[in-house]
Amino acid sequence: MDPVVLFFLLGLIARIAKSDLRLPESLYDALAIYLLLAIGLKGGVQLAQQPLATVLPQALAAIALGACIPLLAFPILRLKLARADAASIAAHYGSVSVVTFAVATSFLAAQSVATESYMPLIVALMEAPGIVVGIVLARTGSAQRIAWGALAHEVLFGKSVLLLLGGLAIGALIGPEGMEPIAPLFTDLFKGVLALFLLEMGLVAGGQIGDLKRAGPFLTAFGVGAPLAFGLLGALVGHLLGLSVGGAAVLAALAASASYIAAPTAMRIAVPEANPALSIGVALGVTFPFNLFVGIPVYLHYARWFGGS
Amino acid sequence: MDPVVLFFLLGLIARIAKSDLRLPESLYDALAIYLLLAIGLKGGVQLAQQPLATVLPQALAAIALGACIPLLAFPILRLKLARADAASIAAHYGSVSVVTFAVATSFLAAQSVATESYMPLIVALMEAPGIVVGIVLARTGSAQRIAWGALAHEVLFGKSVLLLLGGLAIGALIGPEGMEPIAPLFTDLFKGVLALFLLEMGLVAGGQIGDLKRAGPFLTAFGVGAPLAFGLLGALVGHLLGLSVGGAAVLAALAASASYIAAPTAMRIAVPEANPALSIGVALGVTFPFNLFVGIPVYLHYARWFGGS
Amino acid sequence: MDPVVLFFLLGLIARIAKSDLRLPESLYDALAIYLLLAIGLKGGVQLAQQPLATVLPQALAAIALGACIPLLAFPILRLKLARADAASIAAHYGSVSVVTFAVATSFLAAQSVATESYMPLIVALMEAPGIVVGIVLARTGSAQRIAWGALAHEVLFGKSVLLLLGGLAIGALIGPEGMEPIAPLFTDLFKGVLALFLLEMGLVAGGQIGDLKRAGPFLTAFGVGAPLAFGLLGALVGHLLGLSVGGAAVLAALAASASYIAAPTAMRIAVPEANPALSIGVALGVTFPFNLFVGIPVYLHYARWFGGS
Amino acid sequence: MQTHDRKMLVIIGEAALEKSLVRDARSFGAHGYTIADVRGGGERGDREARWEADRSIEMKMICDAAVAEKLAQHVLASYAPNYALTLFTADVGVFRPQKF
Amino acid sequence: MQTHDRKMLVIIGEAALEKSLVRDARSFGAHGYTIADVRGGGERGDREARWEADRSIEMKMICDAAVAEKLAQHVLASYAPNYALTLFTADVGVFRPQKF
Amino acid sequence: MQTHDRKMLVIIGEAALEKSLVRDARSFGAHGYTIADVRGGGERGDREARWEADRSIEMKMICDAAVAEKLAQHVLASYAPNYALTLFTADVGVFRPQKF
Ligand SMILES: Nc1ncnc2c1ncn2[C@@H]1O[C@H](COP(=O)(O)O)[C@@H](O)[C@H]1O
Ligand SMILES: Nc1ncnc2c1ncn2[C@@H]1O[C@H](COP(=O)(O)O)[C@@H](O)[C@H]1O
Ligand SMILES: Nc1ncnc2c1ncn2[C@@H]1O[C@H](COP(=O)(O)O)[C@@H](O)[C@H]1O
Ligand code: NA
Ligand code: NA
Ligand code: NA
Repeated sequence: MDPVVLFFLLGLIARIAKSDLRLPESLYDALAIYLLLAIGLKGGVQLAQQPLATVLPQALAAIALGACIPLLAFPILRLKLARADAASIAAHYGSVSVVTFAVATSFLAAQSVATESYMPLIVALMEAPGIVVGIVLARTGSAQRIAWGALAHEVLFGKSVLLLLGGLAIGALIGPEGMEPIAPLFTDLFKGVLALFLLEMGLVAGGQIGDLKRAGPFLTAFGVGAPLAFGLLGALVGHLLGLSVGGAAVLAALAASASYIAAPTAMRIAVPEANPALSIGVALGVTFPFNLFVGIPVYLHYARWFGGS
Repeated sequence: MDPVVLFFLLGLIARIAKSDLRLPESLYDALAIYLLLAIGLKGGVQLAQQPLATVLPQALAAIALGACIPLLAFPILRLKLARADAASIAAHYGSVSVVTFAVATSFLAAQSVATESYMPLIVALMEAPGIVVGIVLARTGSAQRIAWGALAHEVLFGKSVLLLLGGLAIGALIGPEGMEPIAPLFTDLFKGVLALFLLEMGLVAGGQIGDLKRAGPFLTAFGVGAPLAFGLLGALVGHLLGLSVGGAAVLAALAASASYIAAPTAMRIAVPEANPALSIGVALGVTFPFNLFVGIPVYLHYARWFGGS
Repeated sequence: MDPVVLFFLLGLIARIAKSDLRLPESLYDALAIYLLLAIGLKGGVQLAQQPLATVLPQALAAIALGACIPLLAFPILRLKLARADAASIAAHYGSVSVVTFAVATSFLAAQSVATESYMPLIVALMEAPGIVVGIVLARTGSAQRIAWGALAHEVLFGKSVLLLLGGLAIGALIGPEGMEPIAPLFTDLFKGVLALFLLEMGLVAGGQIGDLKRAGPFLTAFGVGAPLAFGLLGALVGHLLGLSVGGAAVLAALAASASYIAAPTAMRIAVPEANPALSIGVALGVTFPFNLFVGIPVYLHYARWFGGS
Repeated sequence: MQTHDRKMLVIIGEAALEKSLVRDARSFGAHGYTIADVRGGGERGDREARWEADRSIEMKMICDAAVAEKLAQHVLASYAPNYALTLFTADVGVFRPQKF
Repeated sequence: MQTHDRKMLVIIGEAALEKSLVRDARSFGAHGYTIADVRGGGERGDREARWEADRSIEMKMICDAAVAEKLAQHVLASYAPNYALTLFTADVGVFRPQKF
Repeated sequence: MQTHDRKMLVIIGEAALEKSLVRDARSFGAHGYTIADVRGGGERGDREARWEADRSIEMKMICDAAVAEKLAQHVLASYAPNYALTLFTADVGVFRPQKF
């Protein structure tokens, strides 16, 4: 477990104890923008040193993985939930959590497990496909049409994809020397900012507990079972793609994670009849902390297991 | 005098000159959260290397000191002020100013005067007792009852105590190695952020001058005399506890300082009939700058004097 | 071209593509405050090591240059624009863009071209004269009187002048050793923060495109021609003052730049009948990006040309 | 100085609706709108504005009674079933009748 | 579409009151509330929202006249003597009468 | 509890006007004012509050009808020709008539 995870715990305790601690809204936004940009930049600098074509198979596989996960999640969720809710939750799990990615990467670094340099690109690519599939699932067999144009725009120019891809492009263009003068902000501070953001995530997650109780045990169980299952799938795909043990573990963590930046915004507009308290409650109230405290080490086990080491 | 104090002066000048310089509200909040957390973390890392039980006597003495100060201040303030106002001001002086602590610590470091590693714990412990005593003083002999439950909650889970104690706990758990990756944010930037926060404090303090004029010479004199007297008491207590010269100087500065984060919030709710312009005016408009510019070096003299060096 | 300029491009693309990326208002304010203060501090530390009197001729010349530029710009702008609009735009070009200064400085540093240490003082001095002249131009031959008192206050205690001069003064007082503990914030992070601010400037500039289209080709041409011409003048003045090639290039960039912090605020109050969409559109939508991408290297050429190297 | 009667339609709801509401306001003929960031609570629970999904806005439009009525009807039909939303109208007086 | 008459009670006051006012609103039967951060000035001087002690909020509740009246009375009695506070009511029209 | 009729004058406009509007409100006899940061759009285009020049405020004053009228007249004459600006009045009821 990474030390930064303790900040999440502090936030969670503060919220549950009804402390008056509250991070300013604009700080939340600023930290999120920083993290997305910094992850992109770091990945871009590394991508610059590598022919892009070699990454193509992994890129396509990641997109396919993100698109498949909702298809797997949906029928299970339909056992208990309305179509819109099942589709919306499935979309959250198809997309990825950038903070989970950051914590996983830093956990692996602390364990001296190397990962492929292009993983931030994979994050950017896995943001959207799950969301698109989730929306299609919600609308299948319904009279409502999908606004494909608006959806494509949202997917390509939504804040998180834009910052990740923008950071990647800038990082690739400026390379390691260009990165140097901005590294004190975007590299050295990264871990500390991640800690602060996890404090805020704890405060937010603590507010989901009530919704979660109303949602009942089925959804809570899903919030634990889904990451374990999708993490296994992610590790397997990573192994089949020939990723290193570290890379497979990261892909597992991505598959196991549920989005709470891009997906909630997109689903609220595209599938308004889905109850956001359910999807956000399980993604942020169960799966996110589960991944932080339990999941990430498990995914490394998965990867080692497939990797035969 | 520490260079960062010049930032306070700049803010003060800007406000008095009616400049349009204004730091965003959320920046004020963000900087305050950062400072509290960073102070806690630093203290926690150092605490980790020391058996907690050895600190117990100092901890209890600090709590007692914080509780005594309002009892000393109250009768003097009563000479001219209504009960509620006297009690509220007494509470502000019983509690502590975290920024005064930070400036004192950095002043001592610049003078190469060592201080005990557990002083941040002392800060956290001294936040609340003075406030509780102040509220009791306000309500003694009055029909209004004290909401002890709400008060206890406020004291334990108020923003500043929570962040200080939370930081301490995290620091103690992660230790020096765990601190390393987040040190660029929480250690290296500390002094610069303190400078920015002092700029903001100058802007705020400059706005208190009008209130202060209305409050008259008695309160202004109190704002200078109280820190000198309580600082002496703090240095004496520190000496009797066997603290180093640096530690006694810090305890003196804490005793001499008046709270403007925790106390104003708490008193506004618990003793609403007290006029906040009086307590904030004297704490922020007189005692805070007095400590920055004059008091802190004096408290080091006190400590040296008792320490016999 | 400096790598940080790519962040401007990213912001511009995001805005033009109608991305939902939006930096919080208070982040914009915080970054601007930081940049002004950091530039002032850096300059002040360097000024401390140099007798102030030796800078006097350059200081006076910079003030004169700032005051002359609107007089040159005004008759050209009057060809097509109303008096108030022409005067307001002239004022923007008479004043300076602090971010253009920062990018120019960092470009020169990357090219290993040395600049005079007192250039930040020149920036502070060149903020206001052009604005004052612009206001006088707007009011000449009009019944409306100029509120000289309010104007002087605005000029001396306006946010940007106050932070630049305040930073300079603090930097000069604390010197290199005093700067050391706050350098991780104010020096090391500078380039990264500049990159973030450029991202925000790109988002803002992208919003000016519509206004610009309405303004027509005359103003767009002015936005390119003016910096080229005033940059030449600046380089010449720098050469005549005996500045180094780097110093002359910076003075050229300052002359060529148009203010978008101090000037818009001042003109909105002092010359309300001027349409801010025109002045901000051309300053931020044309000249600012032109300087970033094309102008700054050109001004170095100018300076080299005059310098005979 | 005489004032002219107009309606002010106020919509309080999830921040996610901002873009759509502005589009609707324009297409139904409102000449302008003003938006503030707010927090609050109602039937659908508390919205404390701590993060994106939790933010609310208050939008007000001054317009003639017919526009207010049609816009309100559209908003009620389109968004009220699925979004946290409050709508009300008030009578206001304006000084420049052609502007609203 | 018909609107139904309700009262809007607006309370402008120190941010320190937020928790108490929300609690009071609920206990007096308001079905919801909306809060915005504001700054201002009045009898008790200027409140510029520069830092914690200096912040103000504006809270509005739409409710029936009886609830508004009782809540206003309580707020006036409990807080007006000691806090910077402004209270007023306005007539508003709502579309879903059961909601307020 | 009885309420007393007053006027609320609301001014929505460019943030650059804040200082002047506060000064005017005082000199025309308003006993107080409240300001919120807003964004919006109207005749003079959209004002999205992304940076300084793009910010708007909403200022409200509760006062008697005569003060509201004179203040409105002054604001319309002084600022409306050159600034993005919206003005309106509404009837409100206050509980402490001497305060407004
Ligand atoms: N009675 C009310 N008075 C004022 N604001 C309300 C009221 N009811 C709801 N709201 C606001 O409207 C939002 C959505 O309301 P609801 O759909 O009832 O959850 C809430 O978050 C509040 O900001
Ligand atoms: N006449 C008024 N019109 C609008 N807002 C007011 C008025 N008087 C007071 N306020 C607001 O109410 C707060 C408290 O008022 P007071 O108790 O008079 O200081 C002020 O800070 C203003 O935000
Ligand atoms: N009809 C309207 N309803 C509500 N707010 C408006 C309206 N018209 C204008 N506004 C606000 O007033 C500001 C200035 O309006 P304008 O001068 O028409 O551009 C806008 O930015 C809006 O915030
Ligand atoms: Na996933
Ligand atoms: Na004290
Ligand atoms: Na210029």
